[in-house]
Amino acid sequence: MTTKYSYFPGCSLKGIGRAYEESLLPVFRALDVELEELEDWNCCGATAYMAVDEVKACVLASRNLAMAEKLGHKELLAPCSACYLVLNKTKHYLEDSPSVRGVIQKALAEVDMTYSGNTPVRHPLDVMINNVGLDAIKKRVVRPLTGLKVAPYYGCQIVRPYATFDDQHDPQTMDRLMEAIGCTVVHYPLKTRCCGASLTGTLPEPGLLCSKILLEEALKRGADVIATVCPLCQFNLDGYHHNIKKRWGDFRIPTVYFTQLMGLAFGLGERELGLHRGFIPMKPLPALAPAAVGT
Amino acid sequence: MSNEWQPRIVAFFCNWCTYTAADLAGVSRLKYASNTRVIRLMCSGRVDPQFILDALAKGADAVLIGGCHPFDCHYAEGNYKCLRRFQLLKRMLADMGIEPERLRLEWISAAEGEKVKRVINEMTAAVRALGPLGIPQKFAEWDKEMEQFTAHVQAAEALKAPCAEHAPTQEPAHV
Amino acid sequence: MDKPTNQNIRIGFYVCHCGSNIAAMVDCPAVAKYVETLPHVVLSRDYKYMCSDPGQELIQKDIAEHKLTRVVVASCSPLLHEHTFRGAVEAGGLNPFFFHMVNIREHDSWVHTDKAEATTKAKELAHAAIMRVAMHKALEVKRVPVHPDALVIGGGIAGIHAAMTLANAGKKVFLVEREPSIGGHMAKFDKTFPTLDCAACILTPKMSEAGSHPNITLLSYSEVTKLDGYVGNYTVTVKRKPRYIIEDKCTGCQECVANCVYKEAKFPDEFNEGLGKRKPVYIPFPQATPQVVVIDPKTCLNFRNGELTGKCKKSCVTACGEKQAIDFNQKETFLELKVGTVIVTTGFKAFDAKRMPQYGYGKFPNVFTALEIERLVNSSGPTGGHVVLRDGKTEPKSIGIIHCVGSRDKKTNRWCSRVCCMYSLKLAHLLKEHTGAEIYNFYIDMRTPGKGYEEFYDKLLEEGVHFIRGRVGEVTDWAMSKEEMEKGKLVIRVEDTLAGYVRRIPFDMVVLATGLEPQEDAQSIRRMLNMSCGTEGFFLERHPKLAPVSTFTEGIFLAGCCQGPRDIPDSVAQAGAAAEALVLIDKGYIEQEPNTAYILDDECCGCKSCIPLCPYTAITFDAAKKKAVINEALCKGCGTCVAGCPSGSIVQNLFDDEEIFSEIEGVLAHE
Amino acid sequence: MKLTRTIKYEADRVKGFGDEVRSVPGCEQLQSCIQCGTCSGVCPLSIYMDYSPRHVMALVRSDFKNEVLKSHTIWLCASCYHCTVECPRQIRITDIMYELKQRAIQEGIYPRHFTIPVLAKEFYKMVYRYGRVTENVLAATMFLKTNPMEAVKMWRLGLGLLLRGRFPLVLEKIKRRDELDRMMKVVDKMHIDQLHDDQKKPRHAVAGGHA
Repeated sequence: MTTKYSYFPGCSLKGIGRAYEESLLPVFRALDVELEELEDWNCCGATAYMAVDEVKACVLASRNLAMAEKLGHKELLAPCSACYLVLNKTKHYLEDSPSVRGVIQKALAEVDMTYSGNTPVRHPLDVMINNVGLDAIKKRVVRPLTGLKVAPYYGCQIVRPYATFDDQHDPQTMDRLMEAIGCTVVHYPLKTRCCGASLTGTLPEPGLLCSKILLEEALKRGADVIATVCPLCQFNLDGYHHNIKKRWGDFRIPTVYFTQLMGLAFGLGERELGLHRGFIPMKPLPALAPAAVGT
Repeated sequence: MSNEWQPRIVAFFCNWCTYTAADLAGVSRLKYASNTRVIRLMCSGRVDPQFILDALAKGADAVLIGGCHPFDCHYAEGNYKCLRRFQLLKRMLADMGIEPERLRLEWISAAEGEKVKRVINEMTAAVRALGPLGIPQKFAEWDKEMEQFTAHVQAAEALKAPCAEHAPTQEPAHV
Repeated sequence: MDKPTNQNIRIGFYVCHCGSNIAAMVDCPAVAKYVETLPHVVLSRDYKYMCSDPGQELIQKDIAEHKLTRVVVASCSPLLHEHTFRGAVEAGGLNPFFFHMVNIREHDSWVHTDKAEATTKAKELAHAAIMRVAMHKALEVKRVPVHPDALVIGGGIAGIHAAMTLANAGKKVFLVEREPSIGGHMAKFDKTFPTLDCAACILTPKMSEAGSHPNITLLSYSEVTKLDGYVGNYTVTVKRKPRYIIEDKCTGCQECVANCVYKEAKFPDEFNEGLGKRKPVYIPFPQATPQVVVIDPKTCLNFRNGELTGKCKKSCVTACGEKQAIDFNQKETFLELKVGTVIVTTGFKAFDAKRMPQYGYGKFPNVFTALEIERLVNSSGPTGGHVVLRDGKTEPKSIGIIHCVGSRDKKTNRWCSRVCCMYSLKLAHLLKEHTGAEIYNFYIDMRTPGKGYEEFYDKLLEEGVHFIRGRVGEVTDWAMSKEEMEKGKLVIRVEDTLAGYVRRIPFDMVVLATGLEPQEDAQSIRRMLNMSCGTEGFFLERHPKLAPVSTFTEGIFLAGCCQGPRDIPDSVAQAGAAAEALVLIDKGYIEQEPNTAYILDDECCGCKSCIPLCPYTAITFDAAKKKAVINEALCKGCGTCVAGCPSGSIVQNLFDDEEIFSEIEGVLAHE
Repeated sequence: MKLTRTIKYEADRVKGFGDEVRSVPGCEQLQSCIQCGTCSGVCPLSIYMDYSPRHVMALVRSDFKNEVLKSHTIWLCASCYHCTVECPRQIRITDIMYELKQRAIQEGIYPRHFTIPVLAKEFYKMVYRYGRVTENVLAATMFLKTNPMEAVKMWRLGLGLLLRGRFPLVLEKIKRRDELDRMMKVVDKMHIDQLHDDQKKPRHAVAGGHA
């Protein structure tokens, strides 16, 4: 039976993070989960916006939440970590702060919208593990990624500050998911360390160092690939290789979305999954080479 | 003190937990609304529903009962007995048209001075929003209505009297 | 002014300023003036300190001069001074129960901010008391005899000291300990701060003295499961867990241990925090008291899932020989004791370091807890005092000690555990002495308030131990690329708040100074003994300053860490609290509030509704008279039956209906 | 060698600043800070900060407004929430950092040509205009406003993105932009001082005010 979720892609998934959406949709389809994109969604109000006006950021997010509630599916899926956090944070503010709640409700009323707080915001990783289930995922695997050593990288904002579906210090959901599709998970102590986020674009030195530490440690732990859940993390780890090399040396390791790896295991094609959009390509895996080529 | 109307809340606190908690709130210098008057009992099980009705009848706007947490009653299970009576009484008060916010039962342990503050503040705000219960005034009004009615009937009787020789004798209208 | 006067009811009213505690927020003269107008009041005064001697004498003088028959004092909480004023009233020649107290400090002046409101409240509360006291009746204080024997629950240093104090005074004491040996946490320590006395040297003589004292019945490997009866006369049920050894027959020769079919000890040893190994039959530590072995059915071959299988060849029985001390058929037994007083010394539990995953305990082998280090530095410990890493051979060259693990943290325990700073200093000293390693202490605030403690800190500073003021962010096992020193080490990342740098420091060994928290089963003990707990779960004393070892139940006392974290000297000092139990035993009786209930025979219709309401089975039914009867000795005065009686024929002394109704009327009378 | 006096006089404090920050929803716990340094200990970016997060808490509490708002620290915070999660006093440090950033933008006292606040403002404006963000355009705008040379240096990355189809050439926008406009006007009208306390300045119309 098909399950339906409302889907909030967020700006990045239409731009630098296109490959995330390109792999997310078919993987969910393969698992009989349908995602219905919110009509006319707007920016979630993420990090940079919050630095200007936190209340307005919450108002922005609330418009999306209100539209999701109206759409009628029980839950809203937000794949980008920043969107996931801001939408959840807004929900918390609505519950905890009467003053913020007052402003949001007034602003929504202005455009004939309401939000009663009933639509939970979920991350695809959470849904994969807790709703779809590892068994269903294993059943769908046609080409186990045996031998592929993955460093699971969760980043910050899906476990902090609201650890809703995984442990805050040592999250395990992606580890289990990667094992389910046949990968070998390497011990990666930096799995929740910050990637540098938007700093990489604004203040290269500290931002790049954050990314470099992550890449270096993944290589040291013998990983072939880093799996991420966030478009910004993916961009930081994948896009700045050249800049990092200039400063600290060559730390070349591909970073892909966890959905791309799942797609590969499900037998989907590399192009179909947007794997060609990465700067550092994944080495072709012997196990999947014959099928992957030419699709 | 402002001249606006102040709610009056009568509280029955058990000696071991809630009264001690209120003492703790004092020792910790927590600040809360001054509308509650505490009557100390040994156990919340001693709270006779009549106390509550009496308090409301004598002008209280609300009644608060504080007892030990379940399993923690100094007398093993007095708090359960209190809870049972409370549930029944709550239904009865609802039938009488008294808002449920006017009667509250809280389990407050000796360590929860903070909770005493919270509960009293919440309750004061809730009762303030409801406005006065005013049962004594209502009693007075009813008495007045009765008197007027009696007077009215008597006046009518007096008028009828000359030609009412054969009318059946009437009971006096006093209640 | 005309007000009802009654020759028999002449009330004197006193409002106390309590210095400025009350007077600053309540207009005391105005309250006195208001009360003066109330019925039956013949005298109304305000006074600076009512509880002082002159204050009490004032009451006595007024009783005589003004022929007062009732007294009301508006001051602090009755839980604090009701007793004092009743005494004053009695000294003045009145029945002490012709007195009522109004709480205008804890319930009024301390919790309100508007003087007019607080004054109104004080007036209303006083009004209620005036109306109530008019209804008061003369009552007799109940005297309940106290059983002379005492029970001490928990055989740590506090329990041992308390038991010894009582026993030396000639009282019979039952000392119940749930582990196979008494000694508690202190037995595990190597040295004690700040004097660095060897813990065993000062503790073990006390242990064996307690074990052999003629007045002490030591019940080790036992737990108190039930406490029945009433104040001064408790019936205690003690569960004696089967140790499969007949205590009287065992001489502690340990032949059985030597001859166990397991030639090598292979099970984690509890006493050594799992760092050493023991056999299924073992003695917890060399100085264990009683000197009796114990058989662990979980590991003994003769058992399977707790059931006796008889499959082992039982070489231990053979080794024991004629003593015949081993009894595999031993079952759990229950013992009933009669005692009059109870001293609770159940101690603490060390914080579980796994609850702070960022410090890596359980994940990185070379992260240790402080208790583990106590065993490692101990010459009778698993390594003979040789400090090594978890691999059993490498000596650490650098050690980081993290303070406040699990303490001062809203997410775990909010309180300061009081002993960690000092024991961390002690461990730093011992570790340095044993290994010569570089030692770093990471602390938030250094707390050394005790005799000789600051001097000990000084000594450590001079010894060259490093101190970094900063709470450690994380302990990790990854190295920065350029930092050769970090390779293969545990790296601590911390802000050195005094130097002003964030630092990464590599260590061979990390020690977590775990805090103290209540025992896991503290709640069930608390319920069994009818005690209260603070929010943090430690047992609550009657008054933090004036009655720090008493509880709200007469005859039950507290000492040691079960009441809150404290160090050894404080625990022992507090265990002198046993002296308070002594006073009670010697006095021979406990005075009880005469707040029991009784039946008005004429009105009781014999409906029996009250009988199931009483949790103490104090109410019975007199079939001949067809009336309920209350046994005053069993009644504890809760009043639940009074509220439940449909015909209103039960009366509770001190809290009878008319007293409460007049109190209700009183608080609502003022407008 | 240039010497500077580091002493602070009472006049250097902006009295009430700490209380103001504390009155903002989410920042209430500030007062309970025990200066343990856990925040700095876990912060991945504290190594670049002029004041450590702990130090910022102390400065805010002591009303050193100018020092705080001029610091690099608030702009280096990448909102990873590590400090918030680990703080033993449950102070929401990240939220306090946001509040400080907002104030710095409001008062216009951040380092000139400092890219981060410019990015924040441009981000804000872009959302204001189109309802969504198109990252490459945003980045380009930001570099043009701060350091055009840097933009040139980024040619490799831009070209890479373009080749990989990650460089949209049309601006993303929403259809019913008027809805957002009306919602924001409501917020502006409600003035921030209703939200917090009376003394606080209105914080609306940042985009207009500083653009």
